[in-house]
Amino acid sequence: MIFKEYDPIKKKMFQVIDNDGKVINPKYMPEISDELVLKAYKDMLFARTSDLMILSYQRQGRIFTYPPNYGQEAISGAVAQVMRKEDWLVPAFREMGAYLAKGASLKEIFLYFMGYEDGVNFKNAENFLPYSVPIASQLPHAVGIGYEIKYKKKDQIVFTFVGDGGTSEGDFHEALNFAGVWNAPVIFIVQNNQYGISTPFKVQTASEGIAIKSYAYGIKGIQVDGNDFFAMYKAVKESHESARRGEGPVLIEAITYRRGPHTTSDDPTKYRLNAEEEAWAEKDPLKRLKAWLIDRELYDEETEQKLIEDYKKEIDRQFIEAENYGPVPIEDIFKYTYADMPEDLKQQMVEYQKFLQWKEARGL
Amino acid sequence: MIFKEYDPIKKKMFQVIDNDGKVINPKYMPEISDELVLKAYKDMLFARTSDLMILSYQRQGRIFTYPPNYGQEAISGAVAQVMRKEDWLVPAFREMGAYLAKGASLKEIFLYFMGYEDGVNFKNAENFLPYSVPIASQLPHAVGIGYEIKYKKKDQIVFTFVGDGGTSEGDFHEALNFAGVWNAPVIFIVQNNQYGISTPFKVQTASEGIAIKSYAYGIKGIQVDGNDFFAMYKAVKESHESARRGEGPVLIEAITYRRGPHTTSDDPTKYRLNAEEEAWAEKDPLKRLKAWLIDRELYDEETEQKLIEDYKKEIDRQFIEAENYGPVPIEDIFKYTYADMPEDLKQQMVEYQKFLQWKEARGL
Amino acid sequence: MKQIMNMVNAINNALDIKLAEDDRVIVYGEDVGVEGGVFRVTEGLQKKYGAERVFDSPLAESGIAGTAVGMAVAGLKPVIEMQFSGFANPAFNQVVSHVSRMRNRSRGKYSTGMVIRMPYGGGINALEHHSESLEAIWAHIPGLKVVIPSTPHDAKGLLISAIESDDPIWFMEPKRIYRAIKQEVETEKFTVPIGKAKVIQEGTDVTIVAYGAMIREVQKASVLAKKEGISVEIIDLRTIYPIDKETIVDSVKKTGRIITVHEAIRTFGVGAEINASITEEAFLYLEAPPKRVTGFDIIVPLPKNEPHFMVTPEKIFYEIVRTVKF
Amino acid sequence: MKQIMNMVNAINNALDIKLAEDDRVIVYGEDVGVEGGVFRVTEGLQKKYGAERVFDSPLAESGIAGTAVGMAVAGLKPVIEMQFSGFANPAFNQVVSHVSRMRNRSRGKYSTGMVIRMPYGGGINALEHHSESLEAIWAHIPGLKVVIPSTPHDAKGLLISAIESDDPIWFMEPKRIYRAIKQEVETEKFTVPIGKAKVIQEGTDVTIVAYGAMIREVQKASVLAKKEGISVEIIDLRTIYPIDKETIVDSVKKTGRIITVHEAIRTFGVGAEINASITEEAFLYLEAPPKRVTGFDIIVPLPKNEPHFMVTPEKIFYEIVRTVKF
Ligand SMILES: Cc1ncc(C[n+]2csc(CCOP(=O)(O)OP(=O)(O)O)c2C)c(N)n1
Ligand SMILES: Cc1ncc(C[n+]2csc(CCOP(=O)(O)OP(=O)(O)O)c2C)c(N)n1
Ligand SMILES: [Mg+2]
Ligand SMILES: [Mg+2]
Repeated sequence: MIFKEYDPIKKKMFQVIDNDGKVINPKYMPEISDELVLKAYKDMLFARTSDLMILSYQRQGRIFTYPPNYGQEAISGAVAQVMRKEDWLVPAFREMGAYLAKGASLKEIFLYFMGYEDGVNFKNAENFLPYSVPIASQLPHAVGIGYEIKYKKKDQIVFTFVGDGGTSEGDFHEALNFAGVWNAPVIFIVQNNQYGISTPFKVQTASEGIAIKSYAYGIKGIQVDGNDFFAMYKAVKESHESARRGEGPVLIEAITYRRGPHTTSDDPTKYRLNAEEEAWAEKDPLKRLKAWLIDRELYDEETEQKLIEDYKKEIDRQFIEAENYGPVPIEDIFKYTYADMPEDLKQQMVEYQKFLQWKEARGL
Repeated sequence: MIFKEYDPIKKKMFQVIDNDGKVINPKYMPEISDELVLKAYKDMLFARTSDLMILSYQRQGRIFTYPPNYGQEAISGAVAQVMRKEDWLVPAFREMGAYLAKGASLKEIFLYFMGYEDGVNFKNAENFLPYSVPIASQLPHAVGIGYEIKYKKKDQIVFTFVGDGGTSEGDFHEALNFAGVWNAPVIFIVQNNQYGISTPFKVQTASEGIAIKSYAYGIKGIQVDGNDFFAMYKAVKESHESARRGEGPVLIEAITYRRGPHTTSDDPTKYRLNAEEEAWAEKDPLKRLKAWLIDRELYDEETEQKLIEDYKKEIDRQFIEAENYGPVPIEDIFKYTYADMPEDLKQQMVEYQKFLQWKEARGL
Repeated sequence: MKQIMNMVNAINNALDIKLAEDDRVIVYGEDVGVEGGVFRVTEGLQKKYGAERVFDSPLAESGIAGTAVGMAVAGLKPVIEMQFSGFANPAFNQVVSHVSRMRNRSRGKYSTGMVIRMPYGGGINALEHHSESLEAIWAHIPGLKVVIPSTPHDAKGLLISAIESDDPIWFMEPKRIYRAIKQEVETEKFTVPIGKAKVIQEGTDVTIVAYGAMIREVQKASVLAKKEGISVEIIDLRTIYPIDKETIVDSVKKTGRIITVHEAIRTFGVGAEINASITEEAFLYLEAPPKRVTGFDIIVPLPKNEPHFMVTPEKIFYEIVRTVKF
Repeated sequence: MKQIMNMVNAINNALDIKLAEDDRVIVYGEDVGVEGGVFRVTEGLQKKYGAERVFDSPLAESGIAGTAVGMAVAGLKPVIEMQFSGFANPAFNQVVSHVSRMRNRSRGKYSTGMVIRMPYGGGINALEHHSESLEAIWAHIPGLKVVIPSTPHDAKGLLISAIESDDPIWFMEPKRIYRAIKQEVETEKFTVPIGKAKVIQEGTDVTIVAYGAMIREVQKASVLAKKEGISVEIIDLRTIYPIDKETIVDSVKKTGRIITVHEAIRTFGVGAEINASITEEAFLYLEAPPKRVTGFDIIVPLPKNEPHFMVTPEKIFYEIVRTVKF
């Protein structure tokens, strides 16, 4: 239904609540229990609190480069409430809420950004690929999984993420095009956060947004206010149902803003203005959903402070667990390169052990 | 004007004449002199006659793999009448009429397909790149040239070609996207001849044709009957003017049909039906334009037979010239790899000469 | 039962066997379905196994390789075709960044066991980009194994091993001998192990390591050498990575001399690695410097001048003589 | 006039000089404009030369390289940046099929003189794909030259040579020493020739060939060796292709031993080519097998385990001892 009314050709962004949390589009207010909304808000708050904590760990030199989600939490927050255990998640790297929903632990997330491969071998998360760093290259994987789902006639859907910058890559095109031809059950979520590192969206493409690109692939597309939890939830939910009905892929463009730096090594003041950041602060997804909750008397400041305190403790606990993970065996750097390890590589491992002994013996 | 009326979203193909050469869209009949139409027809006839001759040379083993243009001649035929000496041509490999218009000789074309690199060092053709074999990879080159044109404020336009299959490649996407962002004066002509080798168009994409993909890049697009010379001429002419006015790139989808094999090594009966081929024969571009010419008493069968005879002689003359091109110096295989040839490579050349002497001395 | 097969038949037969016995096997690529591939390698398979398992893809190599990553991760066994090795280039990022790394990245949780097969090499009067031999590049990518058969028998046995491997296999088919060599091949299933070279001719004076279409040229060169009283040992490498160094070292310890032969360009080619590692391991046995007979460091010429580029029996013989007389 | 510069300053200075003197020079890539690059190498250049000459591109490496082909053919001098060498992979097809071949294809009519620069290598605690060293792959492509500086001075001189070259130059910057090495560098224009190695330390017992960030490690290893009475000759390769064999051969004729050191993985790496070709040319001078100290044949580990992968002075010293005692 929303796909017709919000056909990208009409250049209308799908919104349900305004910046103050007032419902401005009641017709499309999703049917969702108060409990679920509250849970979603808490998920988003947890993600945000984690992000803030990580920034401070990073400043203390306790974790390496990390890409914060700050300002974009409603997108993963919405996916988190729709995605099922059996669905696949093919991530980029800025969707913490979705990872947690899929079963990743915060500790694992920390481990990865502390420099442990173990951090993406998510122990309790099925059907969840590791983060993908080469921009947009994960999208064809999602389509291949979609093919398998159709071939094996399974009731599964693939969620995959990419940024606005990522839509410029050839792999974005090839993935969406294959998905269209194969009618694969894949939901492509573009987090259009207005920047690819320092590069503003207008440098990425001359098209009117990303949703319209669905026309190039003959698939459904919709532009959504990515900072509006209800709109995102509704769009993801309908996409999920549509894909389950066999109606093929959907391209969701979630309009949002990366309120923080690109990663912990980035300094946005180099390339954007305060005024812009402040304008987007008005549209902050947590702020808006919180206003809605408070308005309905489901939530208050006091609860929030309490939650944040609890979250901080929990986050710190997991962080310290990760910090104490300890060394992994040297074999680990060798043994996952191949299923069937070549002789040569075994030899290199043995040689390295010999060298280490020699080094120790020499006191070097 | 046509770009508005034939906005791809409307799913209307731009046509001027019908299958019998009758003008069905007088409003958009281009202003073009009878002489120019006649010249265009002759260009197309020359290209077709060459193609047919090449097929027979190929059967005689006198030339290697060659991709015929049979059935697609109106597209290059139209470009040929609009493209200026100063404009650039960035080809794929199935646009003979455009090559000849740019100043390539048939002899050079033959040389290439006889296996001489010299065949793409077109002596009398400025601003014309060699054929590009890796599908769609030439498109970004056109955009880079477009950038230079803008940067140097020149009055030039770039014509570039690709097939329907080529639109699936990532480079198609990246090129059109860059062109949109840079507002580069590039005319992208997609020869949608319904097949990429044996693969039918519906396997390439689920979109409604190719022209609609212009929406993904915020550029002008139009779907044209590629077998209708007048429609193609009008579309190319307006695109050229639009690009010269600084209005940026245009995507022209020319609907056509590859009436012959993919290349001389291909056998289309493996993958398509006679009935389909016959239906497209009705829409043949030469047949249609000829009907128009005959109707206006500008042309007749007798003239045609006479022309074909003359063309055949000319073609054969050039073919034999190419056949007698003779060997090129061995140095040629070495000397163009680098502007500044590495010592090592010089050494390899010297060694090879030594080997050849040894071989001769040994009578091997 | 045995049957006369060329390499095209043998590969088709291997695919047929695996498609029949394992429903996870999926074959796709440009024109592999209805047409059965531009070299007819997959002919008849779509008819037999349906368009869900054997089919044409859009013309996009990165997409082909990238979707195969997804299929493999989800549990299928994609066997994809790159129409020519020169057109595998657009898939480079997918292969380097994902095909070869997913197992390592996920600490073994996800595997990308798949086969990427393609015709490669020169000598067939082809257009530009249709004649390259880029095996050294793919062999330099950790996580990938690279296989090149030289006979119908090996092509079948190696391809079956490749499909059954949990590692991604880059499977290069020397198209120049697609139909040129015929051989009796077992029609039942059999495998040839990946990572094992084969001494295909014993000799005492010099070891020649080669693979693919070069084997035939080396055999001809060894006939020329024999007339001069030079005895050549020939090793068919069969797997480019991992290299079966043991077999080569054993041979060189016997002959004291080694020449590596490949059609690919010389510098940073396979010959460099073979010769360097054999020198490391058999230094004291070497009676002459390890040599290479290879293509020049240039772009493969178009057909008129391609013969200059190609490695011929005479070129190999020339180097044999020089090495033995060193 | 001289000024203290690190490699980032030196490269910026080289770009500045060429932008100022040649209006055909165009600098672009991801985030190189407003931000001045993620490593700040192009900082200040957009302000100075305008957004038509120094600018951000869409996030698409094939498009960046492919448009540069067009610019070069039309007469410009593009100097493009790949944000990290691991992200040059999507440009592979453009580089192999066009950047390196347009001159040959057009028989010299069109040239694609351009510079493709990028940070590369490990040791900076980076995410996956940010630490690779793929120079051997690019060096195997006919038509391309590959340059790797090891000092601010060389980076500046080589980059200016690269921009002035009519050949396309793959310019790899060892990011680990972007700011770690400071040096007095002439602020005026000067060049360092492409294709020439440099003996940066004379010695008698063993020749070590290295480049980029490894030079520093080799120097440290040579100090350890010196304590044991081993005299090391160090050659900074500077250009990976074409290799300056003459300089290396001359050195090996003197020392009788060679070790090639690189951070990249071993198999089919640069060390294979160096050692193989030196063995060909200086066989009778060799007193020990040419050896390699390199990364393992694995995917570069994430930061926690990356130190195991990295080539250290101790690893080099270990091999020096073994080689000298052979
Ligand atoms: C192929 C590739 N090129 C370049 C990079 C370096 N890089 C990392 S993130 C990034 C920007 C991504 O922008 P976008 O897709 O909008 O996602 P966002 O970071 O805004 O979430 C770039 C250029 C990369 N990781 N992969
Ligand atoms: C990158 C790449 N992949 C595959 C090929 C092999 N190939 C040559 S032509 C062709 C089909 C091209 O189809 P289309 O783009 O529709 O052009 P047409 O041949 O119909 O003019 C293919 C797959 C190639 N040349 N380049
Ligand atoms: Mg972004
Ligand atoms: Mg076509």
